[in-house]
Amino acid sequence: MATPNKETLLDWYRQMYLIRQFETKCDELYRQKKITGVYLHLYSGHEAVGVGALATLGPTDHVITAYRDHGIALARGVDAKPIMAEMMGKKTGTSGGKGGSMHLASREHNFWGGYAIVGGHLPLAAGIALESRYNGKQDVVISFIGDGATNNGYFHEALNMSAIWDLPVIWIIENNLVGMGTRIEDSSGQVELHKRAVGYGIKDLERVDGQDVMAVYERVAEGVAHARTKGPVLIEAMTYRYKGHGVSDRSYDKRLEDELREWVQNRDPLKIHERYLLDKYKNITTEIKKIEREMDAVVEESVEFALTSPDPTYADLINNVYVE
Amino acid sequence: MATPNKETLLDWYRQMYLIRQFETKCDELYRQKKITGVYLHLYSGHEAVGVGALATLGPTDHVITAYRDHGIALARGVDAKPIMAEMMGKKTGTSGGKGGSMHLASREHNFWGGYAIVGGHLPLAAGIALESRYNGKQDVVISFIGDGATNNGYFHEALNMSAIWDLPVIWIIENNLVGMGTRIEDSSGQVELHKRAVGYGIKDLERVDGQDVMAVYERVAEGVAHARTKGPVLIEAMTYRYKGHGVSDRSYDKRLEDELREWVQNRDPLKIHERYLLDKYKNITTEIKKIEREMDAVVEESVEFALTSPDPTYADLINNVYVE
Amino acid sequence: MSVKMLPMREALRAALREEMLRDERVFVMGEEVGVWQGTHRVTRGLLDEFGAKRVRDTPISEMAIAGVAVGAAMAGLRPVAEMMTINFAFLAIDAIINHAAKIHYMFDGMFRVPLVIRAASGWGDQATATHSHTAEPIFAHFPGLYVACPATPADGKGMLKTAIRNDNPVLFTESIGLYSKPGPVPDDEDFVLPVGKADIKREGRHCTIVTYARGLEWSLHAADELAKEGIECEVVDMRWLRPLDMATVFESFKKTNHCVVVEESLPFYSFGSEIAAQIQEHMFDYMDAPVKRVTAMDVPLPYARDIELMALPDTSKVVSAVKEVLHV
Amino acid sequence: MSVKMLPMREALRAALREEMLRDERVFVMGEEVGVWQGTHRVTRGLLDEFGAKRVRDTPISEMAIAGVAVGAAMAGLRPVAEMMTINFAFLAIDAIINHAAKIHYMFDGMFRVPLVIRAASGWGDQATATHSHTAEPIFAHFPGLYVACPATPADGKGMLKTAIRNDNPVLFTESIGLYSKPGPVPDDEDFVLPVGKADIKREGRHCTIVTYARGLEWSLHAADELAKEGIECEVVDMRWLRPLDMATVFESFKKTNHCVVVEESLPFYSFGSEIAAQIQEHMFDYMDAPVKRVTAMDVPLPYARDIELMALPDTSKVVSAVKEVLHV
Ligand SMILES: Cc1ncc(C[n+]2csc(CCOP(=O)(O)OP(=O)(O)O)c2C)c(N)n1
Ligand SMILES: Cc1ncc(C[n+]2csc(CCOP(=O)(O)OP(=O)(O)O)c2C)c(N)n1
Ligand SMILES: [Mg+2]
Ligand SMILES: [Mg+2]
Repeated sequence: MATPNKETLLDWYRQMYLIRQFETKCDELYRQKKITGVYLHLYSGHEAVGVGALATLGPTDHVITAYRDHGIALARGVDAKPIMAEMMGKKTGTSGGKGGSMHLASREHNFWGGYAIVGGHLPLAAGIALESRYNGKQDVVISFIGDGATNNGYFHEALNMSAIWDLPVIWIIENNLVGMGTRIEDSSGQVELHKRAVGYGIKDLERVDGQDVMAVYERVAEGVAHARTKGPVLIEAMTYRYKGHGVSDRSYDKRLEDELREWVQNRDPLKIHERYLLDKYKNITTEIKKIEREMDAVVEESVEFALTSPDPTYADLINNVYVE
Repeated sequence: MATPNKETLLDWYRQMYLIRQFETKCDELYRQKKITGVYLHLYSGHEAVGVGALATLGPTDHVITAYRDHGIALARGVDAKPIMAEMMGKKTGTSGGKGGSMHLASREHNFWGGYAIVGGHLPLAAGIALESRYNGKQDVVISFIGDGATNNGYFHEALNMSAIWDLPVIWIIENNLVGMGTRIEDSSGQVELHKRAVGYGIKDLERVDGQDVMAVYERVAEGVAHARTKGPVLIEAMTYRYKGHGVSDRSYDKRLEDELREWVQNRDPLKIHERYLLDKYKNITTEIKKIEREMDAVVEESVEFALTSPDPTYADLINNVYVE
Repeated sequence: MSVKMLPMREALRAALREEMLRDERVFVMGEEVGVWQGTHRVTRGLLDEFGAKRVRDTPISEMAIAGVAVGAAMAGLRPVAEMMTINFAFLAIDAIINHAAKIHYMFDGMFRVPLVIRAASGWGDQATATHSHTAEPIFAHFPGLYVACPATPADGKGMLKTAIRNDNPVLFTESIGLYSKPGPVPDDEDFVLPVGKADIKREGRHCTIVTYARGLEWSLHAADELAKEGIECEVVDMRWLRPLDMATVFESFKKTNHCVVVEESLPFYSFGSEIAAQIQEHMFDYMDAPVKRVTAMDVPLPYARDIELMALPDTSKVVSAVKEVLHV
Repeated sequence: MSVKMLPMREALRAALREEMLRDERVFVMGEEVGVWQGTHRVTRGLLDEFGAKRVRDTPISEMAIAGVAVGAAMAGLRPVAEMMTINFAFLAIDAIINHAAKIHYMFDGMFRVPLVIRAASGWGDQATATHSHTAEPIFAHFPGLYVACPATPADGKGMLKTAIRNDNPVLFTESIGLYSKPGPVPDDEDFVLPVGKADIKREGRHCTIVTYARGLEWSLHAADELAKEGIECEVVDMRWLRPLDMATVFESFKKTNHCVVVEESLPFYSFGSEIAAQIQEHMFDYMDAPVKRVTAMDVPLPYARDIELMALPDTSKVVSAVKEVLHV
């Protein structure tokens, strides 16, 4: 595993910054009722997990996740414009406006989507990995999992099946300590979730600091190497959500303001990575600022694109129920 | 934990012998088409697990299991007559002939039943244990689980919930190495099933020789003590089925004749316990033979009772759909 | 008996609270029912009042939520288990139909399962295909279960209390679209409503509209509009999909000889199918026109707001259907 | 085209085998499909012929069986996943209706799910309440899925081949009561039958009997008996519960003006409900009598053989129903 060069390290910063700005903008648009509906789950705070993990993949590898999927789509290189259009339910959205925030995907990026039924995508991940093995390919699948989702039957059945069939899946738990409002101590008899690996005979790659993009990258790269030729691995990335469970469900988090402040101040993935860059490279501030301005523009353009895009029509309502 | 006295040890032999004879008779009756239907799963080979485990319980404790339930009902002290009547679908059966072989139960024995959906009874066990805790009782629940059932979502969710709520359940896996025809190596990524305890933070009481009634008794007693005041435990009892998956599904087992012969000859629970008794007590042969004759008579009476019992009628078909 | 104006969610909460006060065995369990105060705020305040023993937050384990509740009910407690939405109840459908609904029968009366499973149901908020089910007719296919679907806050309170006191398993669905709608609710601890009794929410003589839950609102609005044109609709709120009170429907139909069925759910093998089938079977000689059904469109439901709303039944669709059966 | 007499299970096996030979992407997975040779022996011999890569035994993990198959299908394989019986498919219903059936729509055509889920369905062998479902009408409630329910070995073969070649998810149910019944089967690798096309299995002019799967046998026997009395029934085998070929039913009904629906499943919110509802809605002017339904009795099904059989539809119940609608 080569140590990432400056360009790569800056690119990670770029991705994380883009995600942060994109999510902040979504939040704003929701409050302005330009994004509507009841579900919008922001990735702010989790950026290093998605960016670090996906940095280990090649273009023919695969990614799948739950409904907290904006950051994953962006980190996988999907254009911000159709993503934002999907938030607004536009015809130009990644899913033609029919999937919404929770169901982003891009076939050409092998990003198989966000899924809203907790745990529902885990067997899908195993199935995609099965195709890789079946056809003698070396491609792997990264499947993200919420901490809350690990208590669902899908988790158990999918991980076990990946184990007996030696499927190339890197199972990454994004442990942000909470489901919607239920703390992990109240939802899991085993709070060190990576320890569940032993129940399936899966390689346990333990906990990693999910706020440190470099740490995530290194650990996941180890997992990818194992998965390509051997079988599944389980990694638990410790992270935190900044914007509550979803934009319409924030009230409860007020109680956790201190905890949130602590993470934002001392464990913010962007700050940690920026500090790393500043320590490592002289005079990089200008480059960072430039990237930030570029990404601000990308987000603005995406909003413009989405706002001016057409709505789906009745024809869209009734088509693609079946493949004809 | 007091060492069992002679009377108790003989009683275990009595129970195991009764179960063996009862099952042998069921098999015969099925071939004679006096027991009909497609499902009849015999407990032959497993006797020491059920008898040893249930010996640890008091009358207010609880038991629940899957469809391989005849031996559990008998070990819990349910009269052989209504059990046999249930096999024949008679009105005098434990479930009025409506549940059949897979759905024996006895409310007065706190035997909550056999259940035919694999894994389906596991959350029921946790729920029964919840009532005990809720009402400040000390009663525990023994829940048997097939090895195959441990790969089902119910297992995961129920064990986890028992852990977070410290429910008094002794989870006992009856590992007979196979589901219907699927070997444990092909169904579970972790073949030492007790190791799944760590995934739930449940006390792991490891593997025990399920053919040695004394070993089962001791290990389960340890589990019961833990469960009464603390929380759930997991035990894996290694055992073997003698009569295939069910009476209508025997063909596949032909391939395993050698394995079966090995278990029957060298690890038979009745033989092991008989040898133990013979070693420990002089001149016990007569007592053993007497018990055997008594149990033969119990089985014969049960058949007589069942054969002469009335069938349920149309009134039974339509009643007890709802509590009126 | 005094009456208070309460939104549905508060009427339901009052029922839960009163029954918890009345009977120590009643407890609430489910995802986010406690600390989070309930996803739909129905259980708000209950954790503070009753404590963690009786208001139990669970993991995201629908199979176990339903299954544990079945076991607890068999053992003598009276659980009210919440499925955050009926969409997730699919993960628990085995525990509900194969365990809750069958255990009393399968053991010939030996065990009882006095269990209520509450589930928010319905769509129209861009929740998308997997989160937009109104699948209560599917559950009502299975004998052994009762299925309650209140349309007004008063019915919500009275039916939930009935469900909790009843010794059978009840799937109790709550329309998401109705949670905030206010209505007069009897302030009486013993206000219970009979199991399986439909209710005539408006009398009329030209056409019977058979509906339940959220469909009631569209139906009553349609009846108002039609009344302006001199068409008097009788609106029958079924309230329970099982047992199904067809006697009340037939009584009404004998008078009106015309019927429209209105439901928020999908068209095939659904509520309207059963009502129409029974009317033609038992009321054939009274039929002046075929029964018409107003339902969701037969598509998985999309996110984009405008097209989603096109798929939803509404007042104007009910008005058209009534006019169609009356040939006006 | 030569024809062989084969029992249903062998006709289905021939379809599987031919499609596996034809297309490398087709594979079989499920509980006991391999080493054990299939619980119902449909997959017998396939492991030996095709090896463990293409005949995959799974753990008892219904959620994952369906879900993994969905993922594999999305990625380009063509899985044929077996649910040992439809009873266990309830554990997979989320994966089937929320994932298999919705993914094509939810991502607006980006992904396809060319998946077949086979499930044995039906009852009458004392399998008891939890193991006696014929729940295919419930699955057919949901758009995005096709539901195939063959009644004859030839249809079994042709429809299974169609299902495997089709790019949509198909729930394919196989009546347990039919597995051993023989019938003539075309010995042709390209014998496929169109999706959603009903079939008139017997012509007649007095009464239309609409049925599917195991109901066909009772219906044909009833038609034979009735013919002796001069009553000629037209028997329509729907074959697919989704898409539902009502055009064929209506065509027949226009001729007969009478209809009986026969199904092995439960009465409420079911197959008969939908057929009767559609007939009265679209064929009102042709109706000489109400549509009558012959179904299982509305009870969880018991173990004891005699009372179980009382609950099952049979030929005599169909005969009576036809006479009732014809007023003879
Ligand atoms: C099967 C199912 N049950 C419940 C829900 C409602 N729900 C949506 S998100 C969520 C919490 C998930 O928590 P976690 O897996 O930790 O993911 P996070 O939101 O923290 O990223 C719940 C309970 C659902 N969508 N699906
Ligand atoms: C949910 C479900 N899936 C499949 C089946 C069919 N089935 C009945 S028993 C069985 C094997 C169970 O094996 P195990 O748990 O090891 O118990 P054993 O028979 O060995 O005692 C299977 C697959 C079922 N009854 N329920
Ligand atoms: Mg979380
Ligand atoms: Mg086993």
